[in-house]
Amino acid sequence: MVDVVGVMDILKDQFWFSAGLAAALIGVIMTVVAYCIYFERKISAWIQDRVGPNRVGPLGLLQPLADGAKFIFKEDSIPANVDKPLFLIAPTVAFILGMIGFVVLPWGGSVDLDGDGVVDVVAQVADPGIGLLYLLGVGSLGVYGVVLGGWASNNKYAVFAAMRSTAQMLSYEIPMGLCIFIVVVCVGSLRLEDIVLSQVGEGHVWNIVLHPVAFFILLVTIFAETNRTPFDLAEAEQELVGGYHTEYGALKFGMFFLGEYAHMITGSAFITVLFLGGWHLPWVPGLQPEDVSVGAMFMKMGVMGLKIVAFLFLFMWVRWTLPRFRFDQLMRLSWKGLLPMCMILAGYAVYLVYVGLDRDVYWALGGNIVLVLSVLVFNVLHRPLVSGRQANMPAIGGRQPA
Amino acid sequence: MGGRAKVPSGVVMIRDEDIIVVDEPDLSAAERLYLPQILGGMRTTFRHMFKKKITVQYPEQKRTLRVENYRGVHRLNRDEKGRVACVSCFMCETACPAHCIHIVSGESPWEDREKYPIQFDIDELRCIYCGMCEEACPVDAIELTPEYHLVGLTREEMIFDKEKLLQVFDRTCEEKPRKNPRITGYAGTGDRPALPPSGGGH
Amino acid sequence: MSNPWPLMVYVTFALGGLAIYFLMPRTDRSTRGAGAIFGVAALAAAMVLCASRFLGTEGGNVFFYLSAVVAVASAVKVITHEKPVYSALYFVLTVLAIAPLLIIQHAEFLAVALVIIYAGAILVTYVFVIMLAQQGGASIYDRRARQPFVAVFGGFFTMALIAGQMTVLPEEHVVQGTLASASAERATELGNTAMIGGVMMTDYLVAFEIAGVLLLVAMVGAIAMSRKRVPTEVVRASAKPPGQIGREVQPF
Amino acid sequence: MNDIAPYIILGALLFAIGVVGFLSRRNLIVIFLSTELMLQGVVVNLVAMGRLHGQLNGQIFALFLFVIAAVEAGLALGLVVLLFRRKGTLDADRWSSMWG
Repeated sequence: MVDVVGVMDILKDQFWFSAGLAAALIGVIMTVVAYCIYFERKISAWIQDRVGPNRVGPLGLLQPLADGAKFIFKEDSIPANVDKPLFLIAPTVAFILGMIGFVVLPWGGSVDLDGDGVVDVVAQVADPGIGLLYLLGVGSLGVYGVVLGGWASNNKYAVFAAMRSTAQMLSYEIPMGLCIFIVVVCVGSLRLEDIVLSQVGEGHVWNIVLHPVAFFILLVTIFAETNRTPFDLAEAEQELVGGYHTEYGALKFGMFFLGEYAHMITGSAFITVLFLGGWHLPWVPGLQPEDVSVGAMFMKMGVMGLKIVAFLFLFMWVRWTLPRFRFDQLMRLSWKGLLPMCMILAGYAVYLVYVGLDRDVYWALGGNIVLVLSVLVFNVLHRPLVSGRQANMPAIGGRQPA
Repeated sequence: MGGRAKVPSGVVMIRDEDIIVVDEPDLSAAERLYLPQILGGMRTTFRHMFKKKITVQYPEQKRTLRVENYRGVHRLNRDEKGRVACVSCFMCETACPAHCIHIVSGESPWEDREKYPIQFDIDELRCIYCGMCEEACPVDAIELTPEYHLVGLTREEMIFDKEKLLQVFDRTCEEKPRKNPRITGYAGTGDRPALPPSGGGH
Repeated sequence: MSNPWPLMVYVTFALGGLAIYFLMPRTDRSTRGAGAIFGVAALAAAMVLCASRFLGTEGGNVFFYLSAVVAVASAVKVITHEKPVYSALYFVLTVLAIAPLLIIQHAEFLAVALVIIYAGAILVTYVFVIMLAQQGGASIYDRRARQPFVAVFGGFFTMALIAGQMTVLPEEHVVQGTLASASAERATELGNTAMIGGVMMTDYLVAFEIAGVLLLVAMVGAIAMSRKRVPTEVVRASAKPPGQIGREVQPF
Repeated sequence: MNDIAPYIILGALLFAIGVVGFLSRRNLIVIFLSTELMLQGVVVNLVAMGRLHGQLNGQIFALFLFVIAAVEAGLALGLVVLLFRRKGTLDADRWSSMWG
């Protein structure tokens, strides 16, 4: 028998609690990532009126195990003339950068483990004052996995993919940063737990109600940052064979794969914390910051997980619906579409904070609506944000069909 | 050199007046914003998620085939007396575009024909299942069956000899009876009536 | 000279200089071993130097040594590696090793800003340009350094003098940690970011605006520069000498 | 007692390494990387000295250094790309004459 009281005493120390949470998170997230691949295939199948993987285990639920075994036991070949050290490091970098973002995410708020009314620990692996910037930094490093893999492969298609990916990530980091800036300005803190708490409680609403446009733009940029369709130009099969991982196989390809899904989970959790109240649901007892019991912690973790899963579903749904952007459209969307909108929004948010109306739903939401309407009007009057034709091409003047 | 570049024979030049230049249609305001279109697309895919799946779960479920013209594994037909119907005329071997049929003929032990196949091999891995052999056969002795479950562990195993092809007939003659057993004329007066040429039941 | 400190600093820097001298790329690779030995010796000497001044009080000692060793070693790799891509990537490692050093000193915001700006933006741009300009391995001009001895002497001699003299402070001039710990307390109370923001928006407002204008000008300049087309004749006239560009592919 | 001497030594080492790289490498891109390395040494020193005085000015200066570094990277790399297009090489020695 494990001495429950003794374990509780150890867990009351934040360090050991964090260690336990980190260990649990690694296990859970590896499982979720593996099942993401399963559900990606399932959802693609459902959308295409198919059934999807259903052979390994009941409903195909053991498919991730089979996939994993396949990745491990396949021949691990290294092509001639690749840059060997970088070729080996690249998948590791992609995978690790996908995984280390989880440590700062707030999973369940404050917890009182022994029920004596005193908050013992925070259900978070680490709670730095700069958690948001940490996530941003990890995200901005994410491009290295793609770049190294593409460059080291000594394959021109892989290099194209790497260069596309670099330009894409640099471009979309700017609107992303501005969207985050809007939240930070309103909340006044970079701690993720503070950001959650600011959306919780009497008279507070989730940030998505205040700044829906920023939420939407952040969603778009996360699609771009995680290299998901419609922004998956780094692995455009029709143009670039397999993109940056053309030369990769077996376990190394598997790590790229897992890294992409881990990145998606981080992105979903990120947007959940920033705009959807993290572990909070309004009017549900047990999901309020005052509830600090262990049961409430698990409920909060469950709610957070459900929100993340909803976003993952959205990622997959969009992937199997939308076609890919062309590269000039991608760039124009970022620089001429999202960036000006973000700058206007950021300026407006700063103004609201200055006059003290940043928590006022009517003002914040009203400004957003006005912005969307003006963009609509502008769009009707002027050249579209994303056009079907390249901007600099001469107009086609030709004979019409006889 | 001067003059017109010589056009190689066989190359069709596209004349200017044949080229049709088409301008892209202008997008409407809603289309330019992209979002309504995206949402429409997502609605479509979402609806498809709950539609009836059209996939056939193969080993458990099987598609119903049109047995009269499905082109699967070959068989060598037997006549009424259970002998191989082939008269070893080499028409099928000649007609085969993939050269997968190999016949060794010998003098027939039976009175109603001169030759019969001592050996009759079909390489099922080489075959392209075009059905030319069936068309070519003057006595309708070789036919393609609706059997498509064709697997093997070695290449040798996939070369079907006479016995194996006759076994295929035994397996499938219920499902797809022989098209016209009387066509050859040598069969004499069998007690089975001729079947209509369109063939079979299911 | 009674105080042995400056001498110790000079010896450390001399060892480091020798290490770099022997590690610099040159046609003869046999000096690498000597360079590595000198490098390890220099790092050991530097660690002894640091240990004599820490006096075992700082909580971040282990992290300091780890990060500092990684930072210096990868910095050496930046300037001695023959392939520019590796140089850039080792620079990323340097940046990632310096970030913990800033965190130890309660400069969290700066640490993350360093990672985001340097590793996430600047170095990505470098890697991008290297991929554009120099696909493949080391070229001739990467394999041979230009007058490494003079460079090493100039760099390390100057810095040894400055560092040696700058850190010889009489005991009473060393701030006894009061201000530093006070700043740490304030930082935990208010948050490093908020404090930096406060100072930046009050005392340094003009400088902040000027920095913004500088960035804008740089952006306009970079765009104007890179949009310029080079006439094809110029490119043709400067035909590349054979063997300088491009990867040397080993025959199978 | 918190002493900043180790940080100054570290900063000086980084700066010295940067100087050596700047003076003796011939690849334009590596030369610019070396200048960034020098800036890193300066950042370490600035933060340490700011802590010594219990002020934030050092950190603010370091932030401005980042701005300079970003500006330098943008302009310098733009120049490098332009130069590379003209001569097809990154060798700084081939640009010793100013009319290229």
